[in-house]
Amino acid sequence: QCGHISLSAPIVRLGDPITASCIISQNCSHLDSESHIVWKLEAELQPGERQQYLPNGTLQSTITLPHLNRSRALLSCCLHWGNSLQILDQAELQAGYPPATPHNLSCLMNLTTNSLTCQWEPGPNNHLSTNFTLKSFRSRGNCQSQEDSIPDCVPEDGQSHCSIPRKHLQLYQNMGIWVQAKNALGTSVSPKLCLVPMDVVKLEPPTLWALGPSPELAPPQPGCLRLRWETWKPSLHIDQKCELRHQPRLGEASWDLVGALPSRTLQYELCRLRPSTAYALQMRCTRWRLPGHWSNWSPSLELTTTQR
Amino acid sequence: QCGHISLSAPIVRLGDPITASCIISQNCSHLDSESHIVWKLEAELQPGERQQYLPNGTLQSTITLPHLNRSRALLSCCLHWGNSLQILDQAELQAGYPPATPHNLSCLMNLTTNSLTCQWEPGPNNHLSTNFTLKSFRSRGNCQSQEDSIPDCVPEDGQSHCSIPRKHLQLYQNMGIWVQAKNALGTSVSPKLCLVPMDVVKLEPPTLWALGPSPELAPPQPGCLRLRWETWKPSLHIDQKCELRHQPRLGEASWDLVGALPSRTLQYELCRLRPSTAYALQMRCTRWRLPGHWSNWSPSLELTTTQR
Amino acid sequence: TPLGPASSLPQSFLLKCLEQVRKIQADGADLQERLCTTHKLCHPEELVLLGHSLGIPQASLSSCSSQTLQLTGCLRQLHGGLFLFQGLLQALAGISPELAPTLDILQLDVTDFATNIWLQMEDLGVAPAVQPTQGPMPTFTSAFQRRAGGVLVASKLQSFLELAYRVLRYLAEP
Repeated sequence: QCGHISLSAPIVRLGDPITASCIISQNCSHLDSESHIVWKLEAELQPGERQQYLPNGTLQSTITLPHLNRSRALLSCCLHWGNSLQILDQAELQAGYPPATPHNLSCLMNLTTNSLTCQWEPGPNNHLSTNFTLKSFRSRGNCQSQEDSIPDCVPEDGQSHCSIPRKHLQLYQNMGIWVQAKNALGTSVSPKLCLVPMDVVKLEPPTLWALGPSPELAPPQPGCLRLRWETWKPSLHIDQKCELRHQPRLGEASWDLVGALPSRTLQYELCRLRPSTAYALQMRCTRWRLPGHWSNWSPSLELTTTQR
Repeated sequence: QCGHISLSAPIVRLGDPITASCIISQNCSHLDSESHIVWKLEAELQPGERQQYLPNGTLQSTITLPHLNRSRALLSCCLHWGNSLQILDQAELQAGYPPATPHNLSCLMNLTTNSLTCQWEPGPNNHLSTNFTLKSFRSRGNCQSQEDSIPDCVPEDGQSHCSIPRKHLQLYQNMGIWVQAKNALGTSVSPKLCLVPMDVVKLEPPTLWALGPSPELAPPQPGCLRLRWETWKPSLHIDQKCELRHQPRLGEASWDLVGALPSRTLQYELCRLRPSTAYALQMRCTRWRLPGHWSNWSPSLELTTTQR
Repeated sequence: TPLGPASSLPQSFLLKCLEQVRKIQADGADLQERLCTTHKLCHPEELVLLGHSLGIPQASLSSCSSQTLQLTGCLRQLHGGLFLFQGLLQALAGISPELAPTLDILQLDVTDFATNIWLQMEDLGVAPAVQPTQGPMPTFTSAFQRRAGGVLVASKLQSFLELAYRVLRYLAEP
């Protein structure tokens, strides 16, 4: 090799010094006592190199850049030759920070994809290629002891979420979950979550339907509305309680809430409303008496109460 | 095995007969002289079976369905047991036709994906799982002799097109190409194409630009328009000739054509048009003097001629 | 038997060759541009010393100069040069993920062009008896050397193609 750069470290912390040495061998055949190695960082010449001839006739130059302030920079080892500056080797300098601690780790059990999806915030850019891995294990108690481990979940490039497939999950057992971030300058781990997949199910809202007039039913009272609802199909096996909120479509009135409703009813009558007024109704549900998250509010069902 | 069906052929031509035999072994332990094997095709009982006891005590029944008219049907071998009919084995019968000859095979060389994309019409549905394969080879002459073969191109499921990647192509040499269709009842091959990839390049239309007024140029004559154009960037290395067509935007006048234009010009003046009239201009190009296909017409460039 | 000047070369062959040269020139320019933007290696003049130590062979087109045009010799040198560049481009494999697709297309187009010339020589009965074999190729021992090699090879290829284009244009003139 005509010229070869070796670095004190391929990657340093941003602002730290970095030392490089370049050795130019005899087979460059153009070496003479006047030969002088010149260093360039990107396009700027760098002063301060120390040059010496080694016993075997090779020429060595060493330079220390006191503060590497760029996350990427190209360092060239050059030699004056004729009236040109010949590049003999180049090295890519990298600088950055160890990974910040990933935070805001949260997980939801998705009943349609049957996977536990966790997301986190990676923290500020550390300028280096950083691998995030979602690690987890199954545990009997409150995640103090590890029963058996679960394969690492590796997110797609640059993504801050990962989904653990159903086959690695025991839906009703505790799991310890955390995120590890690793780059050339270090490793950091997020605080650990301890959760039971079924307790973090992401419920979709129930579906509301208006109840049309029907022979078996007496017409609704003035100021009353008849409707029915059904929880989200993939969650039919989960006992839930629901909340209904309603507000007149026009005007500024706030939502009124009717709590603790069953997760399914064939016919419900909502009364003490203003007659012949258009109302917007929404419902949400949560797993109940077992722990769970509230679903979002359903889209509005618009019904109008009958005249007095 | 309690019961086992064996078929004369797993797949037959639609309407052909099919013979099945079912053997019920001793370990079904409920066999006695009154035992009687019953055949069901989907849900319908099938008469006409011939039953016999084999020397080793197993019971065998054979049935021939004269015309299998369904492309898919489930044949069940059953036994009366108490007052129920017990299913002991099932076989899926399949019927269809040998593949029709694929036709209308055509290919285009795509300069952006750098692949030769061929498409064909598979012919009528033959009710059976049919594999299509695009086969090709390189040839010196007019595809009579095969130089070296090219790996089969297997289209995605159900697709009737396939793309041969650049690395398998010699863009300026003859290639023999055909489609093979194969299913359980036979194989058919399309007529063979013999082509040179570069002669079937799919050119995108050129791009037209209006030439704005500029100090170096005298203003255009009344009834004239100034424009320039450039061929599609990935085809800049291909010598082409182009055609320009124009028509007044309003009214029913048909297109007027200006032929044999160069593939690029920095400035072109189109005259003998009606003054102060809005015109739509379109251009297309083709590889020229070497063989090639015309591109589609470009989108319209709308220009208005100056007053008299 | 040496060939007379243009008389014996089919017009379509010459037009195809010109088209292929223009394509390879475009591929080569694309590679040079990417080497410059991605790796800041923009000037072959800065890499002459390295080129000497790497020992990148030179392709000659002496039989193609207009004064001493010798068609059979010219076609053979054209093929020989392209064959040499095939080897050099192959030696650059692993240049860098960003450049690999460009290098692949360049290599395929150079190989196609070399094949066309060989087949035409065979058709004219002037092809060498034996297919050429690749001589010693430079070994690029680092990512930097492959990129610097890429700059040097691309620049030599452009000069080679410039000469080839001139002689092919001359041969194609009616």
